[in-house]
Amino acid sequence: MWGDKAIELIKELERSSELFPPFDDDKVRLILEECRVLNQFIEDAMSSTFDPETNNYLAGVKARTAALERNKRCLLAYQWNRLQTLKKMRWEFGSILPPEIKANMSETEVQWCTKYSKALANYMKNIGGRNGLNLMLDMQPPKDLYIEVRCLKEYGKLELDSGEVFNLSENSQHYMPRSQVENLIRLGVLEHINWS
Amino acid sequence: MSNLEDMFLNEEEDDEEAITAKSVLEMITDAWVNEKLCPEILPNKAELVEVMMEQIDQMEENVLQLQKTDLRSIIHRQELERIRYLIRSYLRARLEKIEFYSVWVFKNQSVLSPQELAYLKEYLSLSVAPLKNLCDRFPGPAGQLNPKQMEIAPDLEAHVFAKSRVDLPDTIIVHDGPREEEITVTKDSQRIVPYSCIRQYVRDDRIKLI
Amino acid sequence: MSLFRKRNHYFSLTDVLSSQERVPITFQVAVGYLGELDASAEGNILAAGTTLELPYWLVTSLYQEDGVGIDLPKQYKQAWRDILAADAKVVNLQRLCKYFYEFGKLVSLIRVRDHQDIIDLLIQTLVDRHRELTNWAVHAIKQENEFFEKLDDIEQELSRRATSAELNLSNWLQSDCGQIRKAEMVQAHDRLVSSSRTFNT
Amino acid sequence: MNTEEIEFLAEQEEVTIIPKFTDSRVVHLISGDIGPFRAGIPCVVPIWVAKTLRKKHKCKIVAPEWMELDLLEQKLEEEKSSRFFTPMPSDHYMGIAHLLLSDDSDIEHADRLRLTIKNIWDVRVAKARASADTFLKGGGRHAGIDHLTQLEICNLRPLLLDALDTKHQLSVPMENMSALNTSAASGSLSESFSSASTPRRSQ
Repeated sequence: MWGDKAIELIKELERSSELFPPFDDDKVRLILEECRVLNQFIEDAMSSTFDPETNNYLAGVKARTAALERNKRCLLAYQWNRLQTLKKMRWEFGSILPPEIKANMSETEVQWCTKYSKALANYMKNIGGRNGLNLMLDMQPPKDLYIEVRCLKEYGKLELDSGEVFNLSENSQHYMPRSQVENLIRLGVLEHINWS
Repeated sequence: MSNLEDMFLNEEEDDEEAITAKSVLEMITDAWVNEKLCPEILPNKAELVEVMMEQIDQMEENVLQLQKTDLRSIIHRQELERIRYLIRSYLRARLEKIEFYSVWVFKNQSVLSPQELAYLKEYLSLSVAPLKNLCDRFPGPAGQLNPKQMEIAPDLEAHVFAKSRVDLPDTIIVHDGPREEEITVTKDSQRIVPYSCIRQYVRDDRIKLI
Repeated sequence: MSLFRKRNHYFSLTDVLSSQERVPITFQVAVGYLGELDASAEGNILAAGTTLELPYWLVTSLYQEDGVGIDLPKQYKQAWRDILAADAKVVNLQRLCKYFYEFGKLVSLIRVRDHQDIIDLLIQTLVDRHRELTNWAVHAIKQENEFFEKLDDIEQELSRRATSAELNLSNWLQSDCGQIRKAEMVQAHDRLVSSSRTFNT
Repeated sequence: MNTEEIEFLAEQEEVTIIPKFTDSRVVHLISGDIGPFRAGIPCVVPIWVAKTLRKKHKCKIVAPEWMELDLLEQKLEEEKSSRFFTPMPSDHYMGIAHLLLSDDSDIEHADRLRLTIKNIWDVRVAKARASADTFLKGGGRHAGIDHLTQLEICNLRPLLLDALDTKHQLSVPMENMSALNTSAASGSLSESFSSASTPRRSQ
């Protein structure tokens, strides 16, 4: 039935247990093929003679037009919702996405991510006085200036704005400025411990 | 520069009318809460944010003069972090709406700051591209993006919790199907109302969202 | 963002899915070029008297044609109206129709004479079930999912929102709030990656 | 808004402390001046400052006037017996209680105070939920909610507003729901047909 593949595409996205399922180019192509057939009918009908008795194609054209619009809506909704997810990921993972997720992106989506990052960077550079304002920080209201953290995975050296260097080795614990480790906590490198 | 800035810089000369850093901070705090709770994006407060960011930069320099362990330094730095959070969270709340309602906001762009407008334009063009790519692969007349369809408008009929800062001179009118109800709004009164019927008052800061 | 706005726009998955629900449609006269819609049709003509259940979006393109009539989907007919009026709380809406409210609203648009009855049914059902939903959502943390699974899609989202506000509050009351946490998606990703590793070994 | 954000607002409320140190200089914060501090002499600061000073053992925090057992128990009774929400001593009573009445609080009877305040909260929230339900059942699109505090509203918001919005949207004639998908979008084609052929049955 018309539109069945399109709705499968939408359900795939809705039901996926993955954060970002692979772009289903095969299905997209099948849907576009269906559209081609639908459109062909409409074009043929428009150029043939209309006879209310023997050649009444009106209902057929209307239904196919609806199916074309439906397929288009599903395809666009598929892409749009994937972009929304990518956007959210940019805010949560930062500019470097995990390889498992990158592998599922289409070429267009890879490019989109780069452009989105650039647009954000441009905006953040131009707000908040001299140095710009990084909106990716302070995702929660701040409490203390310094916090205790435990390192969950080997990270290596981290140099603070002050020039002080910390060696973040697995299971090491540190007392560090909140503003400079918030990102690493959100990424799961550090864990915030003994908060109050 | 803006009037606001003039007033701000002249604060010592004219105490009565002066806008102090403290009151700017209060206005930003209110703007933050409103923006978080409002279905649509509100007129920007970029002037206030700019003034406050200058204050922050200045204060940051002053704090550098103090010993890091000095109690005063700690309190100042903590305050700077709090204000920076406030501004970031406020601008993020706006950014989220700018992105989601992009087409609609573009048509109502007077509420944006120049930087926000520049961002919106960039965002619109980069977001349309992948959708347009798909449409280009479409046969026939359906292969066009319909801007009307792409437009997501904020739900102005959404209900909100509101508190009035003043006695409103006029009653507000709540439409409920064929019925119309008039409400007199007094200072500090709180209600649940559809956003649409207090919209103008939220935009001009006579009513705040809670 | 209001729940309504989140779920109702051109790109919304829930809106796409609710307009996929099926409506009974009858062709009293033979219609050409629509044979594809009926597996048992001969050639491309839909025979007079054919009754099909077609997706809503397709029905809207045909229902105003001469000789075409639509029927109410069963969940909005008198029998179900009576059941819902008697005790809406016990009905498994998820099973009856996953998008009971949103699809109902759509159907009301193409059944002008039933319009008000359907709207009244939807509103009454929503209101009748709301108290229960509230109670459940507020105590969801310690309950099993049996109730949740009986909710229609919008009710589920409503109660998820309420539950998460309640959880946010109870965490705060237990002073569990000042902690800076791993980002939501990072957490979900790490969980997926680690579970797939366990699976592979 | 979530609980943490409302707590952030509560932290800006003022509280009296008794400093354990002396510093005659005024601290010019952007949010207003604080100090000078004299050991043993009460002074008023924002709660976030009080918390920081206290962590460094530089002060004791004094309970706000309203944070008094007898008063609060009276308030609890009043709240129970009133059909409406009674005015609270502070718009951030719950947040302030939470911030000041931690386990190692300076304030006497912290446990009992906390419990009483939680009881008041519970009575109010139960009342709010019940009236939300009545409101939803009764119809109408507006209601007075004087004296409800921000945190209470925050708790009520998803339960009430989402349901109210949904109910309203079900009842209004649809202009913008997914009609987009079909008739409106295919309008261009079908319109070109309507003039050429069979009259369409009107609704």
